[in-house]
Amino acid sequence: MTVSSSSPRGDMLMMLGMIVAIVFGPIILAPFGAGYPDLMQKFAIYGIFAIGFNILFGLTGYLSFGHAAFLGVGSYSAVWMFKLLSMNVIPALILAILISGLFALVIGFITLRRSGIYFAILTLAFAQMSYNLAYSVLTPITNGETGLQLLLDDPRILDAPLASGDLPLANLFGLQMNSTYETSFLGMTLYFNAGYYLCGVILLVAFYFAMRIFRSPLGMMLKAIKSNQNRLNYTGVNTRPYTLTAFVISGIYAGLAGGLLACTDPLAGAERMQWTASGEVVLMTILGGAGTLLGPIIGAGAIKYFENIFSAFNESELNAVFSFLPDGLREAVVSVASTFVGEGWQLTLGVLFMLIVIFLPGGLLEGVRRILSLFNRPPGGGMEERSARVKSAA
Amino acid sequence: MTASSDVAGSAAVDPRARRPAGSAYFSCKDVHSYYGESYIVQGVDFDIAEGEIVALLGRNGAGKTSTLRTIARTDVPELRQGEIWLDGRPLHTMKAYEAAGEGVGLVPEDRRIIQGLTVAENLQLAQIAPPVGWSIERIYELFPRLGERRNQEGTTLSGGEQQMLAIGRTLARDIKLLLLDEPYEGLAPVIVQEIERTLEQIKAIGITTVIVEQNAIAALRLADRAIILDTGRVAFDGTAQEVLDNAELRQEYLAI
Amino acid sequence: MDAILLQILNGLDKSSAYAMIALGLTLIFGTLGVVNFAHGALFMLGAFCAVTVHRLLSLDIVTLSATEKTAWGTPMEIRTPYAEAWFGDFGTWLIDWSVPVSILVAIPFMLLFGVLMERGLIRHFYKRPHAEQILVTFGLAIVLQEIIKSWFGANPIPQPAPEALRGMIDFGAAIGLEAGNVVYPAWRFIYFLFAMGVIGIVFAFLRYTTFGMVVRAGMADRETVGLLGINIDRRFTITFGAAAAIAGLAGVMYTPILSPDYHLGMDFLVLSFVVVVVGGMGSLPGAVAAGFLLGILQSFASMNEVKSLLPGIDQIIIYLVAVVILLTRPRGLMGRKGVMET
Amino acid sequence: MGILNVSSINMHFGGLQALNNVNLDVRQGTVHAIIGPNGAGKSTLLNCFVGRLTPDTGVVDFDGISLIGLKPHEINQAGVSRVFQTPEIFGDLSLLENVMIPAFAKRDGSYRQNLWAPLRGESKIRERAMAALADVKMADKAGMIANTLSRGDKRRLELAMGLVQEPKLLLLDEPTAGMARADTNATIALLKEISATGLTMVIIEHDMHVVFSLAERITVLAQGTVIAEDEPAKIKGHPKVQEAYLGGTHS
Amino acid sequence: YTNEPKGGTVTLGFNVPQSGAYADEGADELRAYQLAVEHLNGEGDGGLLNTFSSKALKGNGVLGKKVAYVTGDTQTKSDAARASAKRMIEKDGAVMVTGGSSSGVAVAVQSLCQDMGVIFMAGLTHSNDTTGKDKRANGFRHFFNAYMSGAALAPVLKANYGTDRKAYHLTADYTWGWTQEESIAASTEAIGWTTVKKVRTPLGAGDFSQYITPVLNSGADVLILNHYGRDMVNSLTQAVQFGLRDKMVNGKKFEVVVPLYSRLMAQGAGEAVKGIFGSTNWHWTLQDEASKAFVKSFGQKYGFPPSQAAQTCYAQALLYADAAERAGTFDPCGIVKALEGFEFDGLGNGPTLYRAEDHQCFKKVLVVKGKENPESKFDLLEVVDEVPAEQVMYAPDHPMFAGGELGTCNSGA
Ligand SMILES: Nc1ncnc2c1ncn2[C@@H]1O[C@H](COP(=O)(O)OP(=O)(O)OP(=O)(O)O)[C@@H](O)[C@H]1O
Ligand SMILES: Nc1ncnc2c1ncn2[C@@H]1O[C@H](COP(=O)(O)OP(=O)(O)OP(=O)(O)O)[C@@H](O)[C@H]1O
Ligand SMILES: [Mg+2]
Ligand SMILES: [Mg+2]
Repeated sequence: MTVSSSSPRGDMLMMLGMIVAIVFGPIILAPFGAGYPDLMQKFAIYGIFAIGFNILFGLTGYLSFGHAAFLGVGSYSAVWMFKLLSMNVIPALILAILISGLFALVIGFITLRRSGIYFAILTLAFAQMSYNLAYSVLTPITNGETGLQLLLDDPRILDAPLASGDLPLANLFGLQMNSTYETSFLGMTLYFNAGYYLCGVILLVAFYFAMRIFRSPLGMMLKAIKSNQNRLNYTGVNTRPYTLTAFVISGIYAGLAGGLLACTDPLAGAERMQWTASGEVVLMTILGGAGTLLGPIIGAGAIKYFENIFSAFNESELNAVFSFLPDGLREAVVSVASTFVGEGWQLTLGVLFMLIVIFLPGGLLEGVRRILSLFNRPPGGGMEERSARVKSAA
Repeated sequence: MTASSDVAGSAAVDPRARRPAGSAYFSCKDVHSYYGESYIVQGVDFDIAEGEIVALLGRNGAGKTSTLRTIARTDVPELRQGEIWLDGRPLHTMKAYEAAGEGVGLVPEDRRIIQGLTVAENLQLAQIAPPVGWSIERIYELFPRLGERRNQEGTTLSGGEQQMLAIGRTLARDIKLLLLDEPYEGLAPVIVQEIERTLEQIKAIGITTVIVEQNAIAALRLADRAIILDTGRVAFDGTAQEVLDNAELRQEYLAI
Repeated sequence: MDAILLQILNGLDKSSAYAMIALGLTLIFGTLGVVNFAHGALFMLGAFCAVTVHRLLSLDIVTLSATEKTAWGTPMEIRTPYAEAWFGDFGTWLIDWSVPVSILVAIPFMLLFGVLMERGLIRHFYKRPHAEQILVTFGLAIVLQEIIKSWFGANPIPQPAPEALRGMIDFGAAIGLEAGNVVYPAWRFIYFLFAMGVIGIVFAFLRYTTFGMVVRAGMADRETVGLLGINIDRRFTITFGAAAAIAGLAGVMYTPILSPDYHLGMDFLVLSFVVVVVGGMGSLPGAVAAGFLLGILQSFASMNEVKSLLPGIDQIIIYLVAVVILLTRPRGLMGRKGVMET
Repeated sequence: MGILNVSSINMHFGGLQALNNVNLDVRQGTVHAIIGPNGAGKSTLLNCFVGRLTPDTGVVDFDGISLIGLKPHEINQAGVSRVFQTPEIFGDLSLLENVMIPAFAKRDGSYRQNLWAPLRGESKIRERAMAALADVKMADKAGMIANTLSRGDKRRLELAMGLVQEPKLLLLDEPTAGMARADTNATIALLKEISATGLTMVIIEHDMHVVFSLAERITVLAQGTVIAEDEPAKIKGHPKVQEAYLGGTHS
Repeated sequence: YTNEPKGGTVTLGFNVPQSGAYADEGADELRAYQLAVEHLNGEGDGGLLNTFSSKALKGNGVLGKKVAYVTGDTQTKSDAARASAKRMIEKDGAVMVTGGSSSGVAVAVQSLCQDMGVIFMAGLTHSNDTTGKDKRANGFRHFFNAYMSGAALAPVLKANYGTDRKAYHLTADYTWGWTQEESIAASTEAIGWTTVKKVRTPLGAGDFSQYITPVLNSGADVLILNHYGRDMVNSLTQAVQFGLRDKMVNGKKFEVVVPLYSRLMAQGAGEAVKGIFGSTNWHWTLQDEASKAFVKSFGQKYGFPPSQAAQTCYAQALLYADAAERAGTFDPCGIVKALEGFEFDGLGNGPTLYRAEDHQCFKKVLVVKGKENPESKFDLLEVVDEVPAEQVMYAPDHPMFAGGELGTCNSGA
């Protein structure tokens, strides 16, 4: 994506596409079995996380292997805000942003002294330290392995006391995050959930921000850092503030995502900070297409879809799916298929990773592009079909 | 290295004896190559006789480097059509290391000194795979500068010193076809003269050479023949003298 | 004093594992420039070579008991290993020594695996961005580990050391301290010696041949090395195979220390990357030194005296040291300039 | 006193004395050439000006400020731009972006103002970048990715990147190496034109045609030592220079 | 209420670890659940429906509805477990979620079920907190806990190792480890032992040797390993490797104790478990009618005996179904009422009480020892003692369990 290849019209279409995709998310996702609130929320939240990560990695090429630390910090901050102040999500998100931003500033300031693999390992080290400490020594703040949760006797200074025995629910000025309007449509149940729409709106804003950054001089500078940092220095640019900005912005995105995780499900666990979680966002970004605007969202969706939907298949469901086959054949098919779903879902994910990189360098978005180019559509349009196709590819 | 003392007018000994009648010592037959989708070398076609020195000229971006690289069988640009023969051997079926084993030696335009290796190691590296040519000591004799700097990391050499190393590295192999991509670039006039003398020596030994050079006059002084490329095609093929005499040609393609 | 000696000894075996894994990894990562997230999985595969050999050696002849029944009513199975049935005492010895014996299987298997992996997959990724290398090798790691899981289950599978080597060595007594205070399991010491041997062989090979130089050169500039007539692809394949074999050997011999399970590789993966980077990219001695440094420091940090001073230090020490080293020495302990800095 | 004042620079690499008590005085608005054999220390000297290397001893004063110890970007901000001997470009960006980046850096260098405004809105910067590309006759290639340029074209791009900054002092390290003769002539003309606007230039070249067409003063370095400094005409006839550098047959 | 079953089926959510260190345990749990579903729906040999003291279940489903189920992978991570449970509740309409193999996950999913208004029947979770400070009205635990382990083990340890012992604890550094350390230390101190040192080890450390060597010279003569799963396998094997069990300290033979045993893990530790004491919730060699019946139907279906995790999960599924049947509704509040204070027998653990105050089951606890001469790879533990429920009973406000509130049942909507 060079400056010259982006057009205001294309961007507008892309934005419009996002809006349509988010508004009609429940309808689009329902046929894939992904149209229930929790997974839709996760799509949006991890989309935000991945977009943010991509601002650092996709633009500057600095590969952080510790971004999960910011996600975790965001979650903890938000839950603490719920516990101490109010169940309203706004203060929780604000604190998540502030604390994760601060955390990113400090860690970025230190780690950005190095580049390449040295930087990656430094960020990994910080995140692993955070994780290990959160798991054990910092238990008073993090509640260790169990994770920080709401308790009946939390102070919640601003909130009115509740009927005894009821745990409070996260809300936006009274609109509860878990309130869902269910309706039936073509035999599918559609869920219109408040938490999802909150995440969706924030995803939109996050996406818009990211797009502005991509199209701004800042974005160009960041790309130049990736291309030839040395040269940039001799061109009169002090690159540190730029990389630090990118780092902090992406840290804030991660913190915001962490905060939203807490808003939709008020529990913050340490494993959110583990290296595997940092690795996951790296994989999401690359899988979707690093350095592109839409890629990371698609990658996040694909991975979460596998984790939640593929792991849920069990033999009895497979038998139902293949019931049209004759018995002997069905058993054979089911036993083959069952190595790839249910407890084998990670195998499928591994295979998917390999296939994508081997055959679609540039990620899933590249695949979408290729398919679109078959139909010869203008780029940027046809968003619903896009995400739909990715789903069917997944 | 064939230590024959035959010089340029090698017609005296018929070099074609070893090859099927009618085919040249070296020939490019309708060579087309691509960088991905961009079509750069668009049907280059020429022959070179054994021991001949050919100057390959043309504007920036004419495809000189691309042609040399195609001959040396580097991965890019990719040869998609055409044949390249050296001394009866089909280079077009080979990979770069196999072509090098057949005696193709390319001195690349950006020198490509290997990072992390000393001067001496850069030279040693050239002698790992056969055929081995000049001894390393002999190269130090030719370029005393390199001898003095033998334990310095190759990439910290000055631009000119790197050029010497790149040429030296190629001479360390026993080559049949020497491809020089802008060998004078960045060299001080004294050194240019030195390298010119070296090339005269190489010419005297009878190594077939293709030289790409912006300094056309210098190249033509050395060369027997000149080929001018323009947008990936041969625009002129004749003796060096013809180019020097033809002001119009020079003006059009070389601006000299 | 005793305690410190003990912890140094204690750091040795773990350090040896780190060092050997890091050695192979740095060949692939620091030399070939491939971010190999499947390296832990190679270690794990090695360990499962030992498991497989043990299983094969103790393959049973199953006969159904006529009288006894299981708790759920089917006839009880009576099992005798083929090895014992066929070879008698030698068979028993073979089963007992199955871990060292499996080295003979692991070397060719891991070499072959490494070669196939390089030819079939890694080769196409030398020129691709690191990110894509991560994705593909991580995918491969998951696939390998899931395959192992579906064959061997998720539980750890114990692999005892040979009976003769299960004892303890009393180092304290050997240097005149009170007997029984500074002791160390024999097998762990053997592991350390084994690691030194492997490391020594690799170093000698690279030192006294031009192989190392060529591979380094090929990493810096494949094309130019090719222009000098060297078939760099073949050397890369060999290097990769060797790295895989080293990881596999480290895994085989480690099984009596740590019962292998399918997740073993992932546990070592991150640490081995840290070790390699702390050692400095492109430096083999660096990787080995860092392996020992971090392993022994980790041992020390777990001492009660240290832990009571700095709670939780044992859990973060490796990362903390990594941060300190990377901040004070830009390229780790012995890194070369320009390797993986962008 | 000139705009660039360099005195008693010493620099060594290991046992090699790369620069030996070098003094240089470049006057405002002139073109000053540095010539000398390969490995004489010319590029090293330039590296000392732009902060890539720090000399062991010596003073580099530019326009009243000392450059020693400043970071590369600070030196550039002070008005010194450099064109590299081996092209250093932003390989995976377009030519236009390659030139816009130095243009931005010039405008503020500081980081504050570049954050947000859409790039498309930056028409002034874009125009300047296009003009610089046009100066080196590459305007038609503005959308190409820099890595796909031929080598000669990369050098011209380098030149454009230096020019667009409109620096006070432009350091040129072999700007015409590898350029076709026609382009070399065009470059000479271009540099002459720019020099006429009062820009100071230091140029390293091995192409004597270029040197003698442009330079108003020439310093000759050999083995890290200044062996001569004078007007072009005198340098040509200087016996030491003849021997160490030009060789017998030239010009 | 949430997810009231509408058609002819009722959906249960089986949320077990399918990846990660406990995958095998999870697989066994899932087998047990599938067996339970068969039995509830009247397929197979009926299993424990025949021995269960409550006769409400008829093998015709529950409340006339056929039992269907959905499965999910907890990955032994709170986040993943909650996501998986949410899917079951939101998308698949599960009225009850059950399973799991670690306390962190149990607590996390339990509180989720409370918030969303479904019933949670915990699987394998041994931390005091699950029914202690993190107890919830919608959650129930059939499995025993750390306190009970301590209470059951202490007399056996006293009988075998005497009253004058010095214990050294190695403890997995997270909530379950801590509660077990606290419980065991308290109960061993009560029989006169002293606690020399309590050392926390990072979860998943792999090699524990650096924590074991200090034990050698610490003066302790008993090592207590508060580890579970892989950690236990590794720390135990390594303790044996370092010759601890051949050591004589203070004139006594050095001993190792593993308070929480599981057969699956004992398999992983191999030889090392021989002669080592611990406690367990249930073991397949028990000879009561219910246990025999369960082993039989499980063994016939799968070819090997069930683990304690399988048994607890099977029991939980039946208990839930029975409660629904007795309450006449799937409404969580109805179920809670039916389970609170429920006394039953015939599920393999003898007479059992689901205590109303904290939703913890009280039943006998098994003290086991690693078998010296196992007959098969499943026959690794021998039951030394079946400690009656009274002996492991504690007051609901016991300090180790204090701090939380049960709250009130939540039926959603
Ligand atoms: N890696 C590449 N990818 C795409 N196009 C390329 C690449 N390298 C060169 N080209 C294009 O190929 C054409 C020929 O380039 P080549 O380097 O062969 O020219 P040349 O004659 O050697 O020029 P010069 O005198 O400047 O070195 C140019 O138009 C250039 O833009
Ligand atoms: N980093 C370094 N380490 C060691 N020696 C160096 C280093 N950089 C340069 N040199 C040596 O210093 C001397 C001066 O190098 P420099 O690049 O300044 O020469 P130059 O005058 O620019 O030559 P050319 O015209 O060939 O580019 C050379 O001999 C070179 O080998
Ligand atoms: Mg060229
Ligand atoms: Mg120079």
